[in-house]
Amino acid sequence: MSVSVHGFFGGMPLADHKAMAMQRPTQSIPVPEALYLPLKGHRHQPLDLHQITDHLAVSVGQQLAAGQTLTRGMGDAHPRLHAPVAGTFLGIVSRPALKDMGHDVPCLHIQTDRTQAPKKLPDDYPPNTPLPEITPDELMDHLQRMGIVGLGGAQFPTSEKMRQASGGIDTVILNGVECEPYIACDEALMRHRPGTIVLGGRLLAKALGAKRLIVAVEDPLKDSHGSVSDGFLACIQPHPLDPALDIEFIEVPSIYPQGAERQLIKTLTNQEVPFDGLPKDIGVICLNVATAASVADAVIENTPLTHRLVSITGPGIQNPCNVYAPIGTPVTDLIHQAGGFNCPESEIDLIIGGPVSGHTVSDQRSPIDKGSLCILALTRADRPNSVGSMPCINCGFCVSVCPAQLLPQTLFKLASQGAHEKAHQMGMMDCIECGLCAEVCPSHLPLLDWYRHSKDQLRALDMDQRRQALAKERFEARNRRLEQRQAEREARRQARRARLEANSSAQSEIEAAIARARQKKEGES
Amino acid sequence: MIPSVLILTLLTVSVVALILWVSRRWGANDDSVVEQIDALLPQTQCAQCGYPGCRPYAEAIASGEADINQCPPGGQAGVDALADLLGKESKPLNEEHGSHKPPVVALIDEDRCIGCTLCIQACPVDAILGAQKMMHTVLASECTGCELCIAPCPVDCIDLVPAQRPMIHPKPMSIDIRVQA
Amino acid sequence: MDWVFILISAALVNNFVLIKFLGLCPFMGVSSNIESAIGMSLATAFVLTLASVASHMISVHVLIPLELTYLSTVAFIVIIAGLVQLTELFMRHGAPLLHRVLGIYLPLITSNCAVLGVALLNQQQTHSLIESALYGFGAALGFGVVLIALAAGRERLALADVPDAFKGAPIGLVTAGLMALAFMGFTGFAKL
Amino acid sequence: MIGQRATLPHRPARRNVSQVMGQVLIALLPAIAVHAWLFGWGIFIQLALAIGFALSFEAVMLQLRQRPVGVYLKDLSAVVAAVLFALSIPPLAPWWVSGVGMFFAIIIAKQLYGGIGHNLFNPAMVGFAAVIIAFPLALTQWVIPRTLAQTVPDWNTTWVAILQGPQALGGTMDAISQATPLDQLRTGRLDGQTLSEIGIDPMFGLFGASGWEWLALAYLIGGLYLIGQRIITWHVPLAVLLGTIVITLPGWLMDPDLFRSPLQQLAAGSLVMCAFFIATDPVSGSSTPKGKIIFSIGVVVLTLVIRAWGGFPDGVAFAVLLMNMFVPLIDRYTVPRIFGHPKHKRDETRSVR
Repeated sequence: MSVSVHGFFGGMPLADHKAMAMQRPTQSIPVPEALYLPLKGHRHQPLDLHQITDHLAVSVGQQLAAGQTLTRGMGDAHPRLHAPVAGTFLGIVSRPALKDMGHDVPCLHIQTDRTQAPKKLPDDYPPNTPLPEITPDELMDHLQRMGIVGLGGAQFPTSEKMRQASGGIDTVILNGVECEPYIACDEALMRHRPGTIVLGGRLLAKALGAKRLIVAVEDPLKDSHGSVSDGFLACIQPHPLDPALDIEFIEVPSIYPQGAERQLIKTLTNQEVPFDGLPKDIGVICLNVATAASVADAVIENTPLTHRLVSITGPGIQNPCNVYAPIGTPVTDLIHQAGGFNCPESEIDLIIGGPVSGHTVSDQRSPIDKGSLCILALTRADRPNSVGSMPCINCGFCVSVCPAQLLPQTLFKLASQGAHEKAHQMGMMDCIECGLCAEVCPSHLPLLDWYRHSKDQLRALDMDQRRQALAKERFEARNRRLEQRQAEREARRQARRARLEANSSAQSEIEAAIARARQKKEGES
Repeated sequence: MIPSVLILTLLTVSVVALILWVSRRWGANDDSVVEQIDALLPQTQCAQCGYPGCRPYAEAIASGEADINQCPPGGQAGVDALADLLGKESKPLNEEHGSHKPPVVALIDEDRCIGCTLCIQACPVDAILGAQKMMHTVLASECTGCELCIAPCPVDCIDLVPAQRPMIHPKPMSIDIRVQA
Repeated sequence: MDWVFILISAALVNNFVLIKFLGLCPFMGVSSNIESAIGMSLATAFVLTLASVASHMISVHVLIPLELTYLSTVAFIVIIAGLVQLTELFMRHGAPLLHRVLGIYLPLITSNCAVLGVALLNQQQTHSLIESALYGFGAALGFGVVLIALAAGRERLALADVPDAFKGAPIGLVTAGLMALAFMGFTGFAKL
Repeated sequence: MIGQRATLPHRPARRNVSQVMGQVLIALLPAIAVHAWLFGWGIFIQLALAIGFALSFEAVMLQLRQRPVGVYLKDLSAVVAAVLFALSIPPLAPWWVSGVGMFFAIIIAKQLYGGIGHNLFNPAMVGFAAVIIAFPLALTQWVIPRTLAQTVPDWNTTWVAILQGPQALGGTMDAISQATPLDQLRTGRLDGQTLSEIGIDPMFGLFGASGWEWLALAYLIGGLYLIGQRIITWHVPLAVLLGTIVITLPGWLMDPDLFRSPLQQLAAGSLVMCAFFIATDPVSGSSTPKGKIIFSIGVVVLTLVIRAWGGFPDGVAFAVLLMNMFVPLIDRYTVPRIFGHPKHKRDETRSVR
């Protein structure tokens, strides 16, 4: 049955500048001198060093083959890491984190031998490659072993996502909607390997028992050599691949932030993911197209997730392009590969991610990780030449564009005054950090920065409250234990006094004690 | 003149009688207030406020016996929250009871620990693992940093380590552009 | 039909706080946050309505037949004090936290000029029982609505960039002044 | 530079506050033109006075509050308040009327609350309300519109009236000035005349108020321009205009003698100006979509009540101030449903996900 496209509240079309990165063919970068694989766990449970050292599968100074497993045994939460290229392992070193300015992250340092040829973007599988027979559990374990995580940016382990969602899924959505300007890495992948993406989608759908597989793409993706949709239609239409599975290819209107998971699900299924729930609660699972491609590679070719497509683009880059780079490549090598900056570095603002919701890159030496979509270099000309921010005039432009249907100006007032609890009651945690409110704000207020700060404060507050509740519980349990012991001792003392006064005199007590002692001695001898 | 005095006394007596009857029938109950005060306290059970735990301190505040700024781990934010709850004016933290330090966690120096279990008995939240003459260690996730275990330790092998805090996205510069006078 | 007029006239046209300027001390004191403002308006509504009914009955059945009208102020104060004690007891039983937050402003209702004002005005304008009840309730409604509106406004002002000299009570008084200016729109209602 | 944290968004700046206010001023130009055509030079002098007072008061206060005077003056919000105020007072009102008006509007209603973005009440309306109470007589002496008197006072009578006040003109002032149609209706009602008796007077023209309907039309054009420029959304103006028609139509159909026709309500007073320029003031208006509707309906109802029974001819200013008073309360209880939340009220204590 065809899927009608419903809109979502708010959002705004933005000029997408994608052609800038797509004008050159996808390149692969010569093997950089050193790789630093970041070990940061999911953003809010930072790994501490003890956890890492006892899960290392290699020792310092050991020679590594390409694709060799580096860490193991950390369960679903932290999928394994693999060596992208052959080289020697030089232990754990800390490098500046890419997104969190001023913080460092522990990385596995690999000294690469530069003689080997760089790995190219593998080409597409023919559409009719047979699906290998694999049970859902086998698939999930295999994905965890192959280190597959969400490549859309959140880096959520795919195996854990599938395990949480097992049973109760009827639609799998492959999210090819790259709604943020300048970012074109997914588009390059969709142009080059549509068959692989559909194959990965079918594998996931079969494992999850889904009846429908939807590939969603933005509608304007047309350029000289045919549109993305022709590639997909070519490998879906000719022959029904899978009678049980109904595969559809949908072009959604390109309104930012259409690519956000909740907004895309609302557009395709007209259902809203509950605020305290996951897409699986409404029988949907949404994965990035790059994740689907890496699932197909992992199952068919047995290759771990070691490389990813990154767009190196922006007006400040000499010749912007998409690069198929190994995980852990420092940003300097990527920029060098794209021809460096075309104006003095003091003019450049380097950003990881898109211009609307990206993070400032603190230090060029920091390595990219599995969730880095785009390195963007903006020049002073693109920066708002505003005189700085004016107070909020409550004009309501941001209320009309906010896709989460919040009141950004009220949240801003509360967050900037530090009233994070009240902001939480006004829905601060429902903000999807798309950055549209800051985009349309006539006072140029740094709204997204404030919301990210407030959300982190709320997460820290929540962590503290949970620890406090635990401490209170343990304190009361300890008090109960002490009182109980006190009461028992008291009861024993009472009983002894009662016995002494009530019937026999102290004498019989002593004789009974002597008899007991003699009996014990005979027992031993 | 007489009837006016009579009327007034009659009126006052009847009103007083009504109040006495009502007050005996519906006594005051204060425990829900203690509950809410206790929820605001940081539960470190560190007794720096002069009371053997957070709950007793909450009862003292409810009965008016203790002041709202005697809890150093709660810091000034804690005092403001209590003032906000009770509708009082906020006060600066009373430094006598100790100053507000960033959250800390106890750490036992394993070479010097002699396994005397004195710190285990002293710990209000049972965050120290160990047995007689066995190695002791502190569970970092359970420890509230109340520093009660430092005093009883005969070999003084426990020191305080800053607790692991999650990363917070830095605050953007404030919005009001003040003229540098 | 004139019942509605009494209610509207007491609540809006000659509002006790913004036109007659009665009951200003709790108006400024309790309006710093909304919960205490709502609590205060409920308590005042309870006391006001009952006080106007009780004072009407006392004055019609006791004071006027015995020509003791010179006693009315004292008698009314005794009734109001009693009612305030009752409210305090109910509140300490029902909402102990609200009782603690209102603190001194609850017993202060006794000396609230709006409450005594209603009782005396009822007597002066010789309202019937129903009219005095409506008048009391209207006055309480007017007092409550304006108090809660000011509390919401002041909570928002706490986040505003008010010059330091005007932070807190001064800006609250300026807001109350502008509210009185707005209520001037109701003056001159032809019939009332 | 790299390493130095650039604040988001890394995007070319879209329109800023002064451009938004500039658009509002452009939308007011047709009204100023029609005002000048109807009542002569007075409006230009009033505009100059009001803007002069507004900017000087704002500059003084910004200096006192140690804020960068240049930046805040350029945001034109004081100019918009001054223009709206000048358009709502009689053209020949003496200069101290706009002086007092601007003092209340800029210093008390805006700067004391923290400057742009923080004021609780609409500055222009606070100024107008203060002035109409302080100088009741001066506020009733409007010039006879050109459609009735075929001529408008020339330059020097206007100049003398404004500089030295109406008594300097002596007799000629009564010849050229007259009360507004709304004022006439009110005094007629007080003397017990029915609407049809009052209506015979030529000043009521075709439908409501001769001359004034062109001014209402000019505001309508300006307002549609603003909606076209997406500065304001259509919700508030439509709610105000539709509300007026819906409330007054049944009364008028039932008894044209007692209730005025909706067209007269819109044409005579400044309800159309209020719909597009005053009720849509972003700062003092409600910020939630539902709240905006409640705010507009409230303004319409209160305006009509004050016009029907109140003591002032046109109750728009007081209606807006009264509704401004309740905006923080309205905002608190009309928070829109958040994406993914159930329809009924969110529970306050949900955990952080």
